[in-house]
Amino acid sequence: MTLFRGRRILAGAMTLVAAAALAACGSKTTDQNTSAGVTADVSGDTVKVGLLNSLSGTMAISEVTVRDSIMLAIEEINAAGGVLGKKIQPVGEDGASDWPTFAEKAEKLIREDRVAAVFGCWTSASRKAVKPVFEKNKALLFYPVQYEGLEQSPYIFYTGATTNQQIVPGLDYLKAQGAKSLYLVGSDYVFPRTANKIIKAYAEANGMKVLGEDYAPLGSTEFGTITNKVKSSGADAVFNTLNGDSNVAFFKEYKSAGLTATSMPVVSVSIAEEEVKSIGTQYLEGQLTAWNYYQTTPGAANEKFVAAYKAKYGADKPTSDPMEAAYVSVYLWKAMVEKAGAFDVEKVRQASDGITFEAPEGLVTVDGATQHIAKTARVGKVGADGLITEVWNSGAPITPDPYLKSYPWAGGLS
Amino acid sequence: MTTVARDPVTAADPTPPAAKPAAGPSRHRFRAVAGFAFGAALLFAVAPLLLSDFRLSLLAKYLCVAMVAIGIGLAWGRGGMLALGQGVFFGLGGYAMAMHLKLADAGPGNMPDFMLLYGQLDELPLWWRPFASPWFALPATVLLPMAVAFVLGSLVFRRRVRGAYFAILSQALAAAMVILLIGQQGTTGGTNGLTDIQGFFGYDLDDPVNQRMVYFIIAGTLLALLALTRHLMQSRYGELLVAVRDGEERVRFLGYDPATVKLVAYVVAAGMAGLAGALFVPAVGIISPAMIGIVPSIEFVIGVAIGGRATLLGPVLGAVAVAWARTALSERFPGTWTYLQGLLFVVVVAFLPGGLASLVGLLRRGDGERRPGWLRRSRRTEAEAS
Amino acid sequence: MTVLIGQLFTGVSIGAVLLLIALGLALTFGQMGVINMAHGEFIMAGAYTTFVLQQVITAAGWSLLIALPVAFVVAGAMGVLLEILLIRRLYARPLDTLLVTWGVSLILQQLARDIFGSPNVQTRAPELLTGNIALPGGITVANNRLFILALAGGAVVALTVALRVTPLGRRIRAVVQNRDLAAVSGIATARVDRMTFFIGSGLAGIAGVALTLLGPIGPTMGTNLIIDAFLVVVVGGIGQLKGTVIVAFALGVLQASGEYLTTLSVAKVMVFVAIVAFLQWRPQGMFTLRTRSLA
Amino acid sequence: MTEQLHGLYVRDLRVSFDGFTAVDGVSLDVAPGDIRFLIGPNGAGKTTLVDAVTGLVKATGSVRFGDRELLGRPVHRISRLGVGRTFQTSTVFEELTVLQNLDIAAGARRGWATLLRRRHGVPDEVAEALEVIGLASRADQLAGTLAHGQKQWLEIGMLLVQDARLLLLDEPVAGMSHEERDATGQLLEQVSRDRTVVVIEHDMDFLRRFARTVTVLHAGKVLSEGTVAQVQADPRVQEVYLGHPVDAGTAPTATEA
Repeated sequence: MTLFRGRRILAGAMTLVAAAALAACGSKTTDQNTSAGVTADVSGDTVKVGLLNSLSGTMAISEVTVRDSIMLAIEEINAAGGVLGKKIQPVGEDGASDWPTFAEKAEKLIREDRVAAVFGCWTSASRKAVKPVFEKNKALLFYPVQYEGLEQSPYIFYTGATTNQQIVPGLDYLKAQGAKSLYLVGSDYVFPRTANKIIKAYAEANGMKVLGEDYAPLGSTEFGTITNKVKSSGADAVFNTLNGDSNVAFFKEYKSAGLTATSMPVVSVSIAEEEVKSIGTQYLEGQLTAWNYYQTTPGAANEKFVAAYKAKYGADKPTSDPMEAAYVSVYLWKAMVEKAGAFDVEKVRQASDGITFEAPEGLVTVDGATQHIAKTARVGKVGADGLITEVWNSGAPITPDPYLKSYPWAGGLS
Repeated sequence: MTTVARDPVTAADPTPPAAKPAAGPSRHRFRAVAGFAFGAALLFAVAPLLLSDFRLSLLAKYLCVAMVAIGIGLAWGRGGMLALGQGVFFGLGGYAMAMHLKLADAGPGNMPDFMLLYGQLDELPLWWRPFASPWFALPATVLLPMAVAFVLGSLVFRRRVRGAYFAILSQALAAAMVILLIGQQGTTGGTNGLTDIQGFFGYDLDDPVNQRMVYFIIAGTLLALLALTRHLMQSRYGELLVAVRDGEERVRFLGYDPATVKLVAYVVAAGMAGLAGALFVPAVGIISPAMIGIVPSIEFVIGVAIGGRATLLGPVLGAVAVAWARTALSERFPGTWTYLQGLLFVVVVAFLPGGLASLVGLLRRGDGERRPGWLRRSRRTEAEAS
Repeated sequence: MTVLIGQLFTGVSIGAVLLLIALGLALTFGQMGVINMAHGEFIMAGAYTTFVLQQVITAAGWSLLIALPVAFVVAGAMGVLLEILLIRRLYARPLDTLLVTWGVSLILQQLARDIFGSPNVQTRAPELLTGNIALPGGITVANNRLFILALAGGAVVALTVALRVTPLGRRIRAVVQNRDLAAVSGIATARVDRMTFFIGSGLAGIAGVALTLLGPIGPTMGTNLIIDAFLVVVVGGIGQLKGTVIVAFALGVLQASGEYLTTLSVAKVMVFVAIVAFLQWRPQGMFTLRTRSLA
Repeated sequence: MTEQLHGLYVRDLRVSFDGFTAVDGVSLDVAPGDIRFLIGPNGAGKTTLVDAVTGLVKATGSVRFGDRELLGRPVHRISRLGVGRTFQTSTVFEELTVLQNLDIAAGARRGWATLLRRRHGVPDEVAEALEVIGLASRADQLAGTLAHGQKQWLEIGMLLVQDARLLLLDEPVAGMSHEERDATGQLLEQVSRDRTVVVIEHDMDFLRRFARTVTVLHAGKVLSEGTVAQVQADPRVQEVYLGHPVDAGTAPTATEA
């Protein structure tokens, strides 16, 4: 009797499910326009933009600084009259270092707040998580961090470097310095693994040897074995794609093993000024980094940016490449909107090609075809004061090539 | 409401409670049916009418977490097994579903986009192939987690690894699983997980109407799981499970094998977590290692503890409330949310081990014969369980 | 061969780190049955103590040496506070202790973020400890690893001596073996519990100081360590230190050799499988105190 | 009851923990239907003996119940052979009702099909046991809310429905009032009609009234065995108890408190 009752409840629930599913099927074909994207709300005298960064969790360390520099750009633009006569009203969200949360918050910014554009994300994983959300809603994301390439979404503008603007120039530099063999060390996630594939293809085409390749789980702080392997390999240089905390442990171990910037230099692509501060110059002095911007990059635009940043957030706060790229992204969006004469996403996209901006890193140009930007590559050396000084640059902005189509050796990669 | 009989000590006086089984069950049954009807009305009529598409999809996500919570309530609240690695089963279910949907998106004979990008594989790895068939993938979302739970559970319960040891081992399992998934980027998507899922058995997930359909499926499944769990809790097995929780050795002396009793609850809880993971994928469009590790696994437990671990509805309401509070609060006060989450855990678990449900229980005490074990957990028995 | 010996040393030094972070747990979990998930945050407190001291005492060597006792007291005091406020009420509910202390660890992490900021902070190591000793045959032994090995060894010896020789140690052991009997024999068990917790948590503080030589100092540094540390104690067995010592080094060498042959990811999974298998064989860990009490 | 009565036959039983021998070569026979009391000073090995019989600790030697060897079987198998026990501290399931406690005890042989269903009404053997232990009116009360004596009776009731043919009771009347002791004693007498009962007890008044035979253990060995009168007259027993002033109050020769 009782069991029967239980079954009836269960059966009832199942019927409901089936009914609901059927109801949904019925309306499946009728509704097409609902998925056609959400128009931004620009009716008032302000325009909302979304800021989507991790303010809590493991990624907060890096992403908070990006949030700060986006806010700086918005304040500057508002002080100068806003965009198309409207003040920018930032709506901040916390991605909490959790990828599904990023997707959820992106959806909220687009659908509930009806923002005109979103600035943010840091890790590839968070970008991959929100990408379908932006594409589905036909909304814009400005992504400010160097990344592994192999992506070109019509609804994302990539203002950080792609691989041919950071990794390839870094390799060019090493080759010019006479490095014949490399050891690859990286965190176990998308960027390092993809970067290392490119590096291996490059090395093969340029007569360099890759003597080893090791990955540490994200957040890992145990580098005894990897350092042993690196040391015994006798490579000319190490290409380091480790992320975050792991860098601290790696460089401490590296120095303890008696390896130095002169005996075996390390080129890092995830260590900017902020990270130098937390690792310590004791361990980093003389090591190399590859970026597009350093706090020390010369030029009036940068002097103004650094001064404004320090005035707002404190004299001890360094500026770094992702912060600069985030700062620039807001200005680029402003220029696109003004050229288009509207906040409409499709019009903004169409207007984007050829937009230029005198950025702290130098002149940058939006490439409408890839929605990446042309930027100058720079290799720098960590000094005793914790700042990075440029030792080489590419001379001119490099056209973005996220799929490395113009590099014959990269044929098998994408 | 009268509070006369609140103190359990008074219940030991010579006048026995007169409640005879005759009156109790039918009233309970009526209440249960009414409750389910009310829940169904709330989930199927009220929520879709009141909430925007976006909020409804959030609710769908919360309900998935609630499904995991039901299982934890069963295993932990009723069975005393603090399952701190439920993320593993959630992930197994989620990945099984996402693998199928990715393959369906790619079309027959094609490989998912990320494999081409990151894996540089020439053909689909062998272990992916069966997931192309829904007849394999769908049962796998539930059976795979259950099988893993069965293997781990029969290993550890038989050797009487329990209490804290079990909790720590299940955490370590979660950590190991994350490392394994991330390490196999070419075939699992690494830290990115499986993203950008477009279709759900032929329905375009970008279409809000279909999102609504997914919500209805999730709500219906939740109700079904509640019915199943209610039945389990009230069956003889449910009574036995409580007995094992409170006195494993004693049950052994009665001639039962407690390992089997625990194993069943653990495996059922794993199946529920797997189902939740599988439904989470079409609702949110992503499954990644971030949903699996130690922290999310503990966060599954928080709602259960706050709602009331040994009750049927407590875990569900607790999980939904906590998930909602996180969304609402972390939007404005990210740091504050961390403090609040920590404080909630500390205050509820330390000072209100029955969860918020025990407050309701205090008000309602004294009406009916079948009192769930809300009110106080016996101290001796938990010490014994360690 | 050189590599092999180098790896062996790496394994031993991983073991020393594990031992240092697990030693405090061996006391609080092993001897008292308290699962303190905030143990990792006590380690963090030790590391931040070093950082703060370095702002005052700029000589890296001195600040490190002074940090050891100070961190011991700071972390120990935090432990006692936790014991008095919460854990005391939960001795009969070990699983609830786990959840409560996890809540505490969340709060402590956020507190660290609010006080010191989200980014990692840096400390300077004394130059002596950033170098290495070259042995014949091209083997180098890092000084900081040697220091940690010595520190771990010292802590084990000190703890063993303290437990065996001092009156407090005898009381601690009496309480572990038979709490009721100890209580009726006139031992103030509550005070002994508090002292045990002080020492166990203080050891976490010392581990924190040592970790500044190896890795990052940030709000979440403790969470990465805590599970490994618990596994060491679980496998080592409850109530005895020698199990913890042996297992810490065994897991260190296992992980190092696994990592050398495969990758760190695979090595970590291997260690987990080994632990489950081991617990099949000896569910109570390597060594346990056998008592007559009801199982 | 149609089932046959069995006796308990222990031969040369030894239990040691890390070098300490708790039970040192005990041999004893308990006749079918007997009420045997085990007494002895603290640490004599009484509880350990019961632990060994029920499979809780490893032991050497031989323990037979009827013609079945018990040593070497896991706890729940021994239980299914009809050996039931209680503990010094009561171990009823406090979060379950009296009825549920008894129902669980009665159900060790149930299949999953039965387990996964709800219980309807009261099984016959449970109803019978409820009457025997006098808790019929409290069937739906949570066991945790019972008085101390009632919990002990519930435990005995659980052994009855479990269909234990050998009852091993560890200090069943500790902490009971006089009336409760009498009731317990009568319960034991009723139960022993078709079961064999072994009781560990310190209460000498209770022993004199209800014991049929007595075994005195000392330092892991059998010191004396026989009827109450025989044991009381045994000079070795008097010596042991007088040599242990702590236990003097419980010595058979001492006057009741």
